[in-house]
Parts: sequence; structure tokens; C-alpha cells
Amino acid sequence: MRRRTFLSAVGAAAVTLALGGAALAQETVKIGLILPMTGPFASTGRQIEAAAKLYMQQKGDTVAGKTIQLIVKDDTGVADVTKRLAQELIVNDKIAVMAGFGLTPLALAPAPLATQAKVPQVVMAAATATITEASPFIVRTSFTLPQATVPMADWASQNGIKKVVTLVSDYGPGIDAEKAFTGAFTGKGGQVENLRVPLANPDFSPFLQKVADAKPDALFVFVPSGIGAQFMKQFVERGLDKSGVKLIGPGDVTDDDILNGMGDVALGAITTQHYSAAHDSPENKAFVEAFKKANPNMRPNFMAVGGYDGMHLIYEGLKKTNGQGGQALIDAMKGLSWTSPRGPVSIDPQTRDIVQNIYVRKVERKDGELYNVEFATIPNVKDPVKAAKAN
Amino acid sequence: MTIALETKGLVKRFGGLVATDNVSFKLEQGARHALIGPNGAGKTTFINLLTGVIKPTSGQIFLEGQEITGLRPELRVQRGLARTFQINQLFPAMTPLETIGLAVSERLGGGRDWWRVTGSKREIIHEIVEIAQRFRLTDVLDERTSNLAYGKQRLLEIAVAFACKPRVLLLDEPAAGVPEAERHELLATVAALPRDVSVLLIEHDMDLVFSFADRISVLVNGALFTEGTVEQVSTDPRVRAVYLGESVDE
Amino acid sequence: MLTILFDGIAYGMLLFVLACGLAVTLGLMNFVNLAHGAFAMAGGYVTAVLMNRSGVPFLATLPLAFIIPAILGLVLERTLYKRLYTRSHLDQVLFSIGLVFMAVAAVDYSFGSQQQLIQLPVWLQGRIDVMGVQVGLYRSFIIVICGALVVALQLILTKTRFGSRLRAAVDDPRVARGLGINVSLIFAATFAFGSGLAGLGGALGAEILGLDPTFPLKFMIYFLIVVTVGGTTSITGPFLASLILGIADVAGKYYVPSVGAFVIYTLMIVVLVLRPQGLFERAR
Amino acid sequence: MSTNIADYVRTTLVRRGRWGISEIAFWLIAAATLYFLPERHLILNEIAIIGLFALSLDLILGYAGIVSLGHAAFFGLGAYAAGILARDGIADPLLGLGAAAIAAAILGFVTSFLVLRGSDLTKLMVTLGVALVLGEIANQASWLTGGADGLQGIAMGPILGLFEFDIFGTTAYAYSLTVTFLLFIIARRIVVSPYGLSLRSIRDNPLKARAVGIPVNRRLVAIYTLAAAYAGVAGALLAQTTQFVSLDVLAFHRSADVMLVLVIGGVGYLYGGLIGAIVFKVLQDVISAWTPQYWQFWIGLILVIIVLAGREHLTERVRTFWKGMAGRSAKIPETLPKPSAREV
Repeated sequence: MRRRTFLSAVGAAAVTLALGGAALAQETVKIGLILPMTGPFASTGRQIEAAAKLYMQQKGDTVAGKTIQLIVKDDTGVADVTKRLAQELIVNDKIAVMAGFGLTPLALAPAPLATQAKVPQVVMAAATATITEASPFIVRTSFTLPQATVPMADWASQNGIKKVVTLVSDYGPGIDAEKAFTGAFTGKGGQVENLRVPLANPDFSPFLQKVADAKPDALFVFVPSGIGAQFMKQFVERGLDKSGVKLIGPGDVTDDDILNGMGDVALGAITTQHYSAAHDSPENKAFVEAFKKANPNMRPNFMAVGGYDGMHLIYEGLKKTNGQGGQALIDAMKGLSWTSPRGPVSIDPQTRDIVQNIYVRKVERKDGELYNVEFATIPNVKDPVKAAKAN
Repeated sequence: MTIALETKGLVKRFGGLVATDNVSFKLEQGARHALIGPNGAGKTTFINLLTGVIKPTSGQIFLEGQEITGLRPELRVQRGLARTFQINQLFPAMTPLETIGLAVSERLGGGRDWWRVTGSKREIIHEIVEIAQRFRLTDVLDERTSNLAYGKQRLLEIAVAFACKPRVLLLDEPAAGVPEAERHELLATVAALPRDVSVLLIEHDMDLVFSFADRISVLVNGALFTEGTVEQVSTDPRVRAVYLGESVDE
Repeated sequence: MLTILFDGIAYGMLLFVLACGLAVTLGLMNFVNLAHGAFAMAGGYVTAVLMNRSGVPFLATLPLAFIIPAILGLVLERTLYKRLYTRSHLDQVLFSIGLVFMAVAAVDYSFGSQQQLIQLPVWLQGRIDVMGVQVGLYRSFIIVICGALVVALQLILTKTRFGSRLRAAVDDPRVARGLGINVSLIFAATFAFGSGLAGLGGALGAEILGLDPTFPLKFMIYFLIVVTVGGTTSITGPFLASLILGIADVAGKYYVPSVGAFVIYTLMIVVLVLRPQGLFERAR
Repeated sequence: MSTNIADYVRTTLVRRGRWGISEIAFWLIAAATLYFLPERHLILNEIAIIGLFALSLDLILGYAGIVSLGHAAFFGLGAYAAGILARDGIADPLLGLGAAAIAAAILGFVTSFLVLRGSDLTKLMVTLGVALVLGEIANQASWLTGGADGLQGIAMGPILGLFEFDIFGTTAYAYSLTVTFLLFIIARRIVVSPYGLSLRSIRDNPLKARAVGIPVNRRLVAIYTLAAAYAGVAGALLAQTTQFVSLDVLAFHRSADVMLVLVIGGVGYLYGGLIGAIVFKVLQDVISAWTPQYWQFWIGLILVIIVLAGREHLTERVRTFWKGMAGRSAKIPETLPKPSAREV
């Protein structure tokens, strides 16, 4: 008897939920933001969440007459959880867009769902080149590693660097970076030696010793942001900076979020990336100021700008479709262009990947704090991997 | 008379220490044989060698004429050599019923049976009942073993060994620690063990030895000191000197 | 070559200071304290926060990085751990994992999820040349500090009254109690001391191992490896195990980078299969 | 009079094999969720899988006393086996399950010899080491496993050629629940069999078990292999229903989580894993929806409280409730004879 009452109560609740959900869906557009909020990659999630919330706070939560509702979920950095959360958000919450995705496997796992349910998937962080090929509903507002890396190779070969050792974390983006750099640099007559370090690696000293033995002109490094600081310190501790080895790489290693804490060891590192908190533009000044005000202990980094622009892309897309999702929304997103805090950007209509300026930067002290100071710009860079395929 | 259990020149060394010193020993079929000796004489080592818990340095062991020296403990049990422990070795979370049932079904080869529910075989039930009655455990069959009175646990210890249907049964101080009130029941049960089982009793308690055994071996410093009938051993002045003299303060 | 050995030793020493408290709790109180890394993290954060927010010099923070986790350990031991000594290992694992989760989230809440970085004083940066071997100054510093700790620990254990009481309590708490030794006090003091050492290790290691809220989970496995491989009945066991582990890890990654990560785990399995009680335990 | 005892003995022994009301109710409710909680099927699917995984750990921990912190080795191997098979065009789910079970069983058999010796702590670390080594292998063998990016391109066929996986997770849940239920029945059968009894005796006292003539090592190898196969199936279910496999199927936290789940639910009565999975997942889901950043704190707090409140006491209650329902009607007959003084 009791069990029957219980079951019917559950059933009734389910019906109410379903109906209620449907009624609300007409008035609100839900965005599912799936991020690693705990675990080793939590800082990625925090930056993006903070930026997305900042954007909504600045631009209001109404677009095309509909209320935007952001649902944040923690996938703990585990791919099957990401997938399940995405599926629940699609099925139960009837989200119009899913966004976030801190790491490559986390972005790839729900890709089939995007295709199946026709829900646009806005990748705000993960940077392996191939991600956008996993589903026609994926659009990216972060960057691809080859996009940031190939300009590095160009710069290096133009600035008298002949021999480079690459040191990358042994996973998708790392290998992407290694391949892109090696290909581009040897193409220009340079000499490259490759080293890979395990992703979970507490001590770099043995690898740095190998670098020291090889005596290169420069060390090209890619490690996920967060581990970068340890790397920088050990690089200097080993005296590699003094023995004339230049430190170059995509900007992950000098992540703005923790750059200032690294101290003088980071000085002089040359990196190429799409965003620096020190980017000189009114948009960026406003963005950095607002971000710091809302989050006192944080400085926005390239993850944050990916989240900020991702929200912008969703807003603009929804404006064009009048609040409609699905195929219409992804179509509306293609080809959009705007001025982001990072500079001018657009969404490539063919690849749905972002086209943006890549800046060559050097770590310098500015107003008492360390920043990546931009000194050269390569405009409108497309992802070289997909560009090569297209030709 | 046939020999149930025999050792030839059994030696066990632990480093420099000789725990078992060239012991050649015979247990006759159906015997009630006691092994005595002062503390540290190597009785426990000897039993561990017999049951295969430890391997001898040299020498051989025969069970009913067949060599078992290199055999693993569980295989010796399957061939008919069972033992009890000086300190209770039981399954605290199981009931006496399950414990006895386990021993019986293992002997009948049921331990590999993973599909049938325990207790669905008639012959097993029959045997469990018989053993439970023999060892006066019928009233506590479904209790948790750890909750049993000590005397009952002691009985269960012997019952499990008996359930293995041994040809040779090694009893390691069966009455150790049993309170006086429960002692009689235990001794009566031991005395009532069927005659076709040969029993080797390791014991300190001289009353029990004299009332139970018909032959006695004395182990001193790991070596067989003397052997004979109860009469012979109990009157042997040398035995009194090495052994009985000591047991006074026990 | 010698540089690799040197780095390995420094790494191993650091592991030892981090893990030896765990060896003691495990060996002494038979308590599986997976939250040991949380005390190390506490020490690391004490140093990082004092240096970055209050401008306290690095060396001055180290005593506090010992004392604060030690007090924390003492309080937790008296209030919570004490009740669980007699419980099963499963209970202890569950309990201490719960503590780890709480510590991770609490630190995240208070200090943020990003890496905490510290600035070493100038005289500890860089490296010098000692008879042709390139030696990092900070790593030398670690070796000196940790080496001194090892010697001090060994002396405390073997030469002092506290040490002999501790050993008595390890051997047989009941007998020790019978001898009038206040075992519960010794447990508390030892637990606090072990936590303090972990805190000091966390502070020293912040520079090399990194420091963020997931620290206790990330390094738990390493601590456990040190303790199981080294055994828990002496200080020398875990110490040698730490050194071997440190050197094997560094050398493995240097000489055979593609299988570097295997080395440590495979080594552990082999050791434990051959010597289940640990490498330096007398076989029983 | 001895038939009286014989009846009593038989009913007492067979009792454990009988299904109790609460057990039947448990599975009926589980089946009912297929209809009544349609929007929860995705998490229910995950619960069923974790439940099966924890059940497999219960087989070795609760019934054979082998502690393991590396059970994810088998889970992950099963997931990869099923995933790779499906990626390479063999899309039949049941075939994948079979392959995963066999692969995991082989690994279980081989590694079982490593856990026969040593203390609990040694076993924990050896099993942990095996899982970590396997994780490294999967990471290195990216040509086979996709490495850190995860295994992509899994396309599952319909189950039995009839039921397509749907986006609501209904088919997936029904599938996982059915497999879990069938394997549960087998496990339940095993633990009440003479073989299961011998396992419990080994857990209680391996020395004595040998003295009763039980080939202890062989029995342990057998159950370890079986549990590995179960874990492999659980992994395969995850791979097939999420159609994605990443390195974290082998990660340490997977082994640790399943241990937590089992211990929360209670060890040694098979339902512990299932109940623990429900409690743990639901708590995690509810709390992390409320505070995605700091849910771990509350989970941690709950764990601490559970332990301080006396976990073993709590689960003992649940367990006796369970057992009490399992047909404990056979009382000792009133007329049970007192044993006579001597009966030879």
C-alpha cells in the first residue's frame, strides 16, 4: 500500500516536471555550461564560469524577448560524466546550447549528442584541432593549438633560432602542438628534437636535464596551464635561461591567471597566443577591469576570454534567430564576427572554428605585475590543420 | 598391525636452531597415542610438519604407507589427515551448522559446486546431523560461532576435524583452556571417537593422557626421548626428571 | 649522470619527509590515514599564504608550516582520529577520504583552485657547479634540511626516552600500558609530529611539486608507495624506499622517457610480490 | 527424532538461498523506474553500472576478503575491449559484453596470483599498481585506445538486433539493468552455494580453511577471475551506453569511488554495492547541482559522519533487515531433543 502511494507520487511528480518544463521552455532559453569545476582542471572551469557570468551580468539575461538561463554542471574532468550531463541537459532541461568543455576528451565525448539532438555545442576551452570535425554542431571560441603554434615556428626561424627541443605533455593538444611546430619549423630549415612528458608528472627535472644535454637555441614547451608554473621554475633553476636557451611556446605556459605568481623566472619567455590580459584595446581594458572587480583573486586568462566570447556568440546567434535553437542557431553562428577583448575575431563558416589574430608576446614587468606584452601581430589566423586539408 | 602414520628421520631446522631432530615415529592403526614433552620440546613444529604447514629440512612422512612429504596441506586433509588447533581456529562469522556443512561438503567434493544451494544434498544433511549429535552441538547450530561458549567452540573445533572423516586425527591440546565444568563433556566426546580413527594426542594434561592413551611418546628438544606404554612411560624416572618435574608448576 | 642522481636524491628526500608521518601512523597506530596529504597541503598553504599575502620571508614561514599542521593534527587526533583506532581499516579509509574531500573543497573555497606559487629567496635560486656536477641550490637546501631531519628522527627514536617509549608502544601497546607508559599521549604527540613533518614537506615541496587544492589526492599514491615498499616498523625502511623511488623515478624518466611512468609502479609491484611486508622488513 | 533435526538443518541451510520480500520489492521498484522516472534514466543507467561494478568488488571483498584499490583495471579493460570492438565494426552489444568479460577474466586470472599473499595494505597497493600500469599502457598505446583524447567512433548496433539506443537513455538503462540483474542472480546463487560457503570460510580464517581441506588459492583465483569478468562487463556497459571511452575508466578515482560506494552500502550481502551506488550517485547529483564547485565538501562530511556514527552498525542493521526478510521462518523445532550423554 505504502509502496503504491510512493510510486504514484513519483509518477505524478514526473508528469508535473515534464509539463512544467515544456511550459517554461517557450519563455526561456537554457544554456548548459559543463565544466570541470573540481579536480585538477578546476581552474579552467572557474575562469570560464566567471567570464560567462560576467557577460550575462553586463549584457542582461534577455535576448530576443527570451530569458537566458545558465545551468552550470561539474563534470569533474571525467569524459563519461560530461556525456551523461550533456545528455541529461538535452533530454530533461531541453537546453538550446551546450557550452564549456575544458579538455579535449570532454569536448569529444558529447559530440555525437550534438549531432543527434541538433544542439549547438560551443567549445570554450579544449584546443585540439580536430574537435570541430567531430560534429557539424560544434563551434569553437577558444583556439586551436596549431593556430597558436605555427606562428611561433615562423617567428623562431625568422629570429635566428636554428635548433629547438620541443617538450610537450603527452596527450592530444600536446602532440598537436609538437606536430604543428615540428612541421612548420623543419619546413623552414630548422632542426627539432622531440620530448614528451606524461600528463601527470610532478617533477620535470629529468626532462630538463635532457634539454640541457642537447644544448638547443630554444626550448619549445607546451604543458597545460597550471603545470606551467612548475615548469618555468625548474627551467630557471636548472640554469637553462642563463645558458642561452630561449623559452618559447604557445601561451599556456605563461597563463595570465598565475603568471604574476611565477615571479622573475618567467621574465623573457616568448610565447604566441590569441589573448593577453595586457592586450591594448578599450574592450580589453573594460573586460579585465570588470572581471577583476567581480572576482577579486583572479586575473582573466585565455580560458576566460573563450568563455566570454562563447557567451557573446550564443547571444548574437540567438538575436539572429530570434531565440530559435538547433540548426538555425548553428547556421546563424557561422560567419559571425565581432571585436572581442582579444581583438577582432570571426567564426569560419566552413570549419566553425575561430579565426583570430595571434600575437607574439614577451613576459615583462608592467606596473609592478608580470604580463605577456604583445610586440607582434599575425592577423586573421585560421586553424592551419583544417586549412591544409581544405587546400 | 598396520601403520597409519609414519615419519622417517624427520628434521626441521630454523636457521641454526634444530626444532625437530631426526624423529622416526610410528602411529599404529586405531591407536590412541599421546605425544608429550615440556614446553618448547617441538611438539607444535612436529604437528605442523605432519600437516604440511611447514616443510621439513629432510626426512619423509607416510600416511598409510604412501609418502605425503611434499603434499600441500589441503591435499593431506583430503587423504585423511585432519587436525585440531591448540588455539581455536574457527570461522567466527559462520554458524556451527555452516562450519560442519562446509567440511562435509568439501570432503564430498562439493566445494567446486557453485550452482546448487548449500544443503540441497541429502547425504550431506545426514552427515551433518550425525556429527552435530556426536559433538553435542545440536542446540547451538544456528548461532554465530563467535558467540558460542568456549567449551562449545572447543567441541566444534574437534567436530570440524572429524567431519573431514580422517583416518588419522591429530588433537592439539583439545582441553586447553576449557573450564572445569565443561571439561567432562569434552573428554567424554574425545573418548567416544570411533576406533577406526587413529588418534595422536598432543597434551600437557597428564590426567587426560593417562585416561585416554594406550601409548605415549616423549619429545624433548625436538628429538624422540622415549616411547612406550602408559605404564612404562609413567614409571620411567628419566621422563619424570625431564618432564613431570617441570609440569608441576603448570 | 651525477646530476640525475642528485635530483633523484632530492626528490626522494622530499617524499620521505612528506610520507614518514604516514609510516608512523600506520606502523604505530595501525591507522590508514589517507588524509595525510591534507596536512602536507596545509603546510604548503601556510607558507604560500604567509609569503604572498603578508610578505613573510620563506625561511620564517617554515617553522609555522610545521607548527600549524601539527596543531591541526593534534586537534583532529584528540577529537576524531582517536575514536577510530579500534575500527576496521575500511572505516579508517572511508573516514580519512572524507576528510580529504572536505580539505580539498575548503582550501578551494578559501584560496581558489589555481596553483599557489611562492618566490624563493634569491640565495636559493639557480645552481652551482660542485666538482663538475651541476647542483641546484634549492635542491641542495632540501637535501640538507631533510637529511638533518632524518638524523634527528633516528636519534629521537633510538636515544631518547620518548623514542624508547614510542618503540615500546609500537611493539605492544598493552604491555606498554602495563609499564605505566601513557600510550594515548604518545599517540597524540606522534600524530601531531607526523602531521607537522608532512606540513613542512608540503612547504618545502610547493616549489617542486606544485601546490593546489588537489594536492592530497595527487600525492596520496606516492605516499602509500613509500610506506608499503619501505615497511612501517622503522624510519630507515621508508627512508631508503623514498630514495630508491625518487632516484628510480627521475632516472627512469631520463633514460627511458617513453616508459618512465611505468618504472615506479612496476617496481612497487615486483617488490611487494617478492616481499609482501616491504623491502626492508625482516621476513617473518 | 533425528529427522526432526535433519529438517531443521536443511531448512536452515536452504533458507539463505530463498528470495525475501524486500529483495523482490527492490528489483520490482528498479524495474518500475523504467516507466516512472523517464527523465532520470541516464543517471539510473550510471547507477546500475556502478552498482554492478561494486557488486563485483563485493564478490572479492565481502566474500573472499581480498581488498582492492585497483578494481578499475578490469572495469577499464572491459570498457576498452567493448569500445574497440565496436569502433572496428563489431557493433553487436552482447558480443561486446562477452569479449569484455573474457578479456577482463584473463587479466583477472593472471593478476590473481599477485594478491594471494601479503597483508591488506600490500594487496591494496599491488592491485593499485596493476591498475596504474594498465592506465599507462592505455595512454601509451594511443594507436589502439586513442590515448588521452579518448576512444572515438564507437557506433553501437541495436541490442539483439531489436532495440536501438536512444537519446533518453531508456534502452541503455533497460539494458544495463537487465544485465546487472542477470549477473546479480548468478552472484546470489554462487554465494549461497557450497563454493560460496568455502569462500566465506577463507575470508574468515584461511589457515583453518586449509585445515578443512579447501584448496584456498585455487578458490581465490576462481572468484577473483569471476569478479574481474563482472567488472569487465560493467565497464563494457559504460562504454556501450555512453559510446565513448576515455583514460579515466582506468583511473585511480574509479577504483576509489567503487570502494566508497561498496563500503557505504555495506560489504558482504551483495545489495551493498547496489544500495551504495544509489546513495552515492543521488547524493552527488543533488549536491553538485546545488553547488558545482564545493559538493565534495559535503560528500566528505557525510562520509565522516557515517563513519563516526558507526558505519558497521548501520550496515549491520540494513543487512539483518534484508536477511530477516529472507525467509527466516524456520525456527528451531520445539521438540528438538537434547543430546544424550553418549552416542557412539
